Amino acid sequence: QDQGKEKKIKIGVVFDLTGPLAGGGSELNYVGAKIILDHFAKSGVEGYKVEAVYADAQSKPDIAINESVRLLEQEKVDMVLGFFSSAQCVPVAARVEQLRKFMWMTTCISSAVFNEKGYKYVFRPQASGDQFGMMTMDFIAQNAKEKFGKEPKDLRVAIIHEDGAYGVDVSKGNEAGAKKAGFNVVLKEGYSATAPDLSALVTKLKRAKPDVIFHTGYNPDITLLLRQAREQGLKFGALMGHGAGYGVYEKLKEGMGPDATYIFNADPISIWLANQKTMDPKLSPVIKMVGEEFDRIRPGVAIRSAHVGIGASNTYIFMADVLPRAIKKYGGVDPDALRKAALDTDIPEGGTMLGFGVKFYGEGTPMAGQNERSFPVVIQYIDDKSSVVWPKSQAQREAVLPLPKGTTYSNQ
Amino acid sequence: MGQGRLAAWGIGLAALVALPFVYRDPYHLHILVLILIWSFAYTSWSMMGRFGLVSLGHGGFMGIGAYVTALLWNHLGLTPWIGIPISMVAAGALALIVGYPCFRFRITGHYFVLVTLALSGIVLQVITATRDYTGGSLGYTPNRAATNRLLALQFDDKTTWYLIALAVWLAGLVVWHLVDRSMARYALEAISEDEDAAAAAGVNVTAEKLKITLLSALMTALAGAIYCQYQMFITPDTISGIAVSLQMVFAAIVGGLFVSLGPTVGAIITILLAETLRIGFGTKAVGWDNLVYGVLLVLFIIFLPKGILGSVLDRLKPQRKVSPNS
Amino acid sequence: MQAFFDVFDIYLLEAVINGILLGGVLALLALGLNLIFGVIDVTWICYAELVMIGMYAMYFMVQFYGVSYFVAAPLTILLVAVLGAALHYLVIAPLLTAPPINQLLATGGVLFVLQSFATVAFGIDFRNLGIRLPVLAFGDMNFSYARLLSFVAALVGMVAVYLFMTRTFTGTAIRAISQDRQIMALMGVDARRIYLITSALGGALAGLAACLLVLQYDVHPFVGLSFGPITFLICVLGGLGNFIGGFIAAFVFAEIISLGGLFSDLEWGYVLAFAFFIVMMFIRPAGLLARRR
Amino acid sequence: MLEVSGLVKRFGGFTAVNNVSFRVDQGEILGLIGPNGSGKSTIFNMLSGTLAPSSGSILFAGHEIAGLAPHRIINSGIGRTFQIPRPFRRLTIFENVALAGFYGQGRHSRVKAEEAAERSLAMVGLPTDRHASVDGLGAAGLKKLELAKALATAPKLLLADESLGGLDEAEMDQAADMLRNIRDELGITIIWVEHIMGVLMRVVDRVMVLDHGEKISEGLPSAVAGDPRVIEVYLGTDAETTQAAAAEARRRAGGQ
Amino acid sequence: MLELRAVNAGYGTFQALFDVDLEVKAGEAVGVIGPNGAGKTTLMRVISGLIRPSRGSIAMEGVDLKATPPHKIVSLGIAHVPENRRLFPQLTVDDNLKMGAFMKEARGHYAERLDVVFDLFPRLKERRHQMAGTMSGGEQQMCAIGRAMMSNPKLLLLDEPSAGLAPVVVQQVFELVKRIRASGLTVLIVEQNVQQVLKVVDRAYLIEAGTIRASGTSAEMLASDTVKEAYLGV
Ligand SMILES: Nc1ncnc2c1ncn2[C@@H]1O[C@H](COP(=O)(O)OP(=O)(O)OP(=O)(O)O)[C@@H](O)[C@H]1O
Ligand SMILES: Nc1ncnc2c1ncn2[C@@H]1O[C@H](COP(=O)(O)OP(=O)(O)OP(=O)(O)O)[C@@H](O)[C@H]1O
Ligand SMILES: [Mg+2]
Ligand SMILES: [Mg+2]
Repeated sequence: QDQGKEKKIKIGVVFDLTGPLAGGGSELNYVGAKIILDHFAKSGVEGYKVEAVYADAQSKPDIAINESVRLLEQEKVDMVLGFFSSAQCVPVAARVEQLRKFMWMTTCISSAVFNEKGYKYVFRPQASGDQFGMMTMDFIAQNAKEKFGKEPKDLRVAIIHEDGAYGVDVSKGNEAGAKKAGFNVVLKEGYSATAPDLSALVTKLKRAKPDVIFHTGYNPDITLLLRQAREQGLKFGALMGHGAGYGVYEKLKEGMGPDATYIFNADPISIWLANQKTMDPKLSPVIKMVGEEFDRIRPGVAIRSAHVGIGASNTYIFMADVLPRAIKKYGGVDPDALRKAALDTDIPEGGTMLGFGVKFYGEGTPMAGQNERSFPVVIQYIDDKSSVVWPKSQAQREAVLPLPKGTTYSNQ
Repeated sequence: MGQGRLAAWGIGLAALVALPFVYRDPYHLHILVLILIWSFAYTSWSMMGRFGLVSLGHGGFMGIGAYVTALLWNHLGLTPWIGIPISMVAAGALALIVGYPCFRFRITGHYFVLVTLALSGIVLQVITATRDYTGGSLGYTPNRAATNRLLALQFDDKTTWYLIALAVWLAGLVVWHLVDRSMARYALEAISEDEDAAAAAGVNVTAEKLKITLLSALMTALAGAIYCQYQMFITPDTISGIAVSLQMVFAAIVGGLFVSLGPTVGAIITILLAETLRIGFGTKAVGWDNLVYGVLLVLFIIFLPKGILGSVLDRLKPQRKVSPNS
Repeated sequence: MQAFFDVFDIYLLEAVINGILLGGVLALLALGLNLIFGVIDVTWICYAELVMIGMYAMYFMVQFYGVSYFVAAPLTILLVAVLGAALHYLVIAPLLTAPPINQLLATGGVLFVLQSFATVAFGIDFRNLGIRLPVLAFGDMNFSYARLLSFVAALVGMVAVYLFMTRTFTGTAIRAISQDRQIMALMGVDARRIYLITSALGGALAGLAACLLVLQYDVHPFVGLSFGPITFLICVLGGLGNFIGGFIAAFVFAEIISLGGLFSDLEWGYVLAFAFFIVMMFIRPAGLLARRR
Repeated sequence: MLEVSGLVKRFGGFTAVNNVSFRVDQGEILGLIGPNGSGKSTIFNMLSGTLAPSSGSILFAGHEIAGLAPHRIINSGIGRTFQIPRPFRRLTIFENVALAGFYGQGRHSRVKAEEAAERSLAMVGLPTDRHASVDGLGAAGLKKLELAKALATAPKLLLADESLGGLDEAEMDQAADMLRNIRDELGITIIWVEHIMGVLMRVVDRVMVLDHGEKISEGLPSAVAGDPRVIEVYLGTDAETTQAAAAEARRRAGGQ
Repeated sequence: MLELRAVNAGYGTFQALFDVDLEVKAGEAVGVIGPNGAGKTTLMRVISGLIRPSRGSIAMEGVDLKATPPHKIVSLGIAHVPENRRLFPQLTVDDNLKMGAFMKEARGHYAERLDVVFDLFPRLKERRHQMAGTMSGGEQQMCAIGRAMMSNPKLLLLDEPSAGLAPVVVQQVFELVKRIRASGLTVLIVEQNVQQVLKVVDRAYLIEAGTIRASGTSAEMLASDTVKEAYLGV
């Protein structure tokens, strides 16, 4: 009853701060989200105080469920926000929906979260996993002729992925994309991210002789795979990563040294790389602020990971767009107000720090709750810098493709 | 059981049944339901664990209970009311298939521990590898029932679940007591000390061990199925595999293996401890909760080797003659 | 038929040889555990976590303080040896008379402690030594130097430990102590000292494994989970306390994993390996090399 | 009632029992002696099912029991004690014996098992108190417990392995009397392994001698005690005392 | 050589020995007899340091055993053949014997001592690679005595060495005791086999319910009423 006196929105924020996923990028997302939440906590939103309650999901889905339930029912938060791992998003979304509470997913990408579920209170501005997989395939398809000099049906592609929600989802996108492009898929295989040895997989890859490898993984399995690939002399034309482990360049560099150069990665664009000319000018100072805060928290990092930006941008959309509308137009922060405000969202391309726009699929559609305007970009790491190479509209430079002669993995 | 104890049990039970109607905090009820379900699982484990049959394969049985039930429901639309017995039978069959040669060939001690460890490893990997059906490491969700909730054994209401879990837990205790007061207990104690001597007393060692293993596996599978129906989500890592098996052993021993309520106390302590530590440390001191948890665990086992409840009861009871081992 | 012959190509050979090299890694890991678990019958469930701490030690010394690998390695071995001795002194010694399951649990607690200690102290990042050893190439087949090194270390270590255990008085005492602790004093043996020596030795072998593993794997607080269970299975498959058996078992396991993974999904390699373990327990419960029972 | 023929047990390359044949008649006490390691306990282990014979046949009451599981053999009426007592320390004395009474008699009735336990305990002279712990028993007590457990299985044939080892002289005599009583009162046939000749010879009807796994002599106590081969490999200078004990026993038996 | 004064000892709260005085002179063979549970084994354990006396003093050639850690007592020349042999069942006979020579002082003479032991027990030499646990009772007893002999002791403590042995072997054991003491070794022997043991020892103590009830030369003991009483259970 006395809650009514003080106008306040309490947000439960769940990321993995310990366990394997923490290092895989979850913690960076947490930092990004926290920077934005702290920023809004200073000023408040439309007269509402902003209070965030953080919880650590410990890289375990059960803990994520428990913590979400606890935040909602014990801490009485008005909504939950965050979630890195798709394995957590799927069950938590079901739970939250069942409790009729509001959930805003910043990071996890599995399409299984929404697929035909018909959720009403769950929203995700982030691109979904299959979009990642389609994007890289599309990129190669558009460049196959020119760069590899091969017809699509002669281009040998291998799809490998960790077998969690994330990898499986991306690989489905890969598969669909390969089919559409008419590639020759020579290998498709999943593996557990904790496998201590991947040499058998490398041997299979060697036998399959792919031109392009589409890989989805976390770290350290990426480092392990690529190290064993080097040791066993695997050669290929290009390596396409899909976010997660491939989003953390520092780790790639540490594990592979100079071999990290020329790797591709599909991810939401790093907010510091996004084309600011086509972007809403209001966002520039925010990007700058996030960068400065991040540098203060983590001094001396060569490339600010895209993960920070994902956490920050997707939180920003809620705080700057959805929340004010809920308060002003729908009179509060209860789940239904938030839901209506979310459904009203209509941000054009260039309206977010990640470049894409936001509009949610509505009730009755198979992906209800998913942002229909999001897309990832393909970047390439060259000389310790990452540059957008695809789609053309965002491209900052020409892709180096295939791997130049003389590099470790080059099959030229 | 004396009059006084009977009365105490009765009052305790009435209080437990009445609880959710009086106290309605959903999060606390949620934790209580989890404690009850895990208590039952730990009790199931200790059915055989107390006789020196230390199994690290129970994660496998729990996983089978959960996955078979959920798979039957999702793929064939078979109600859990039938699915659960089937899953229990499946777990029981597996227990027999592995148990029979184990006991026949006298696989005991460390060897038994590791065979069962391999068993839970297999179940885990099979669930992961058959990802096209089971969702792999991603986890698996039973489809929500469109119409008949009772048929699907799906309830959104915490009180219902609390009562179901309470009933199952009680059933576990009853089975524990039945075994404890049976002749089979003598046989199993004897077997755990000296199989040859037990056989020379006429005990069919293989059969007795199989029976208790079967019972324990059936109960554990039931625990898995109930857990799945309650959480509506399972992953191989949280319901199956080595980590879960170890968790069972921990809790049962921390609570006290040789007293009926020991595993329950173990569940209460480990779950509450983990929850409190996690919430207490929160995101302020990341990782410290597990550090403290680990240290406490080590201290418990060193200083209360009979488990918490076991040690407390020992202290309360007048000592019967003890002599140091020579 | 064609498919059948497709399988018998140079890659199969490579997989076989890679299996052998993975076997070297596993054998190295199993060596120290076999001493502790197999011989003195003490259960260190946290054995792989000791290796993890050793890997961190290597990482920090080499990467952070710029110590040369060859200086850091002996220091790491020493450090883990001390850790092993401390583990015994603090955790195992009070539990020697308790049922073995309590040792398993107490060291399980230590496993949590070490994991979260690593999380707290070193963070959750994956760390990499950044040493890139050359690769040995024979035509289309390539082999990792790091793995060859582990293989050699495992072989030398196995022979050394075997000789130590069978030829020396201390080695014999180590084998005796698990069978009758009380009367060790009658032999003039200070049981506490033997336990400490053995634990330090087991720790040192874990340290050795850490020095070589760090060349191949990233270090993170959970790296132990990938290896722990398999290491235990290998010790048993080879016959507890049987060092030659353990060595061979490591290779058998590695081959199954490697070849199983080549023909099907990686997980089926593990399923096969575990199933093989169970079946072997029935056929040869006392280990691969046991003659009779 | 027991007919053993061509019994062989090999451990790897070593033959512990080599082609041994013998028979035991209803109500008889057969003494089984022989040097250490001659295979006596091994024969017991095969008769009770603890070990499976390498070859040979064991007919008990007309049925072949060689290689059967131990519990089936025990249920068919053979009870045994172990040379080194193997009590169940986690059970009380009474429970130890009740267990044998229950499972040794085919798991029929708990009440009957407990009665059998009380009877057996009284027979060997152990307290029938239900809460007495095994830890309180000394060497003699443990030997008695072994015997009580075997008796509780209601055997027709009792295999007693060194029931006297570690007892003082007074207790040895008591134990020997006990074995005789068991036979006389309960009609149980007994095979008794023992190294204390002075006592053994007074009780047994017939003696069989093993050496290196082979039977080297069999017959009445006095005859065996005079067998030069037995004297050489087993009795040594004890031969005279043994002879005297056997003679005395015969005299007493004749006098009855 | 060995002197016990007013020794009290027990297990936990249970006291098994009450004010025991006992003396063994160099070169002597001394027997300890008494009924089951009298405390004979406890006495032996106190001497070899397996349990510590709660009161009283024990000295070996003037060295206070109470102040000596158990594993150092062997170095003073005391070798204990425990009751029930207590071999290492999973070690070979050879390794068991090796354990007997573990002390620094004994390691140098390992080969010589091995010859001595194999001379005494040729059977052990035949079985040197067999696991001790699979040997028959008598073989195990030989191995246990052999193991104790490996440390080249001055004083040998034997706890019921004849238990479970075939008559010839019992005779051999007692012969052996004679030979051992003839070679200048001092022996303290606990036995149930009163008749036999009194033939080989010089003196004996009768212990009952933890106290020394009688002592004297073998002849005195054989004639003593107290001894007869003790064994006839009056
Ligand atoms: N499991 C086994 N493995 C190898 N050898 C064995 C095994 N069991 C017994 N033996 C050997 O078989 C022989 C006979 O042993 P057994 O125990 O039957 O002798 P015993 O006549 O009972 O001797 P004792 O009178 O000393 O008890 C011994 O030499 C022993 O070493
Ligand atoms: N480890 C122990 N714990 C408790 N009591 C014990 C222990 N060992 C022996 N006792 C008790 O101490 C007393 C003396 O035992 P001890 O073994 O010294 O007798 P003993 O004279 O050697 O008998 P025996 O002839 O049977 O070997 C007995 O009452 C026995 O029950
Ligand atoms: Mg015998
Ligand atoms: Mg004694």
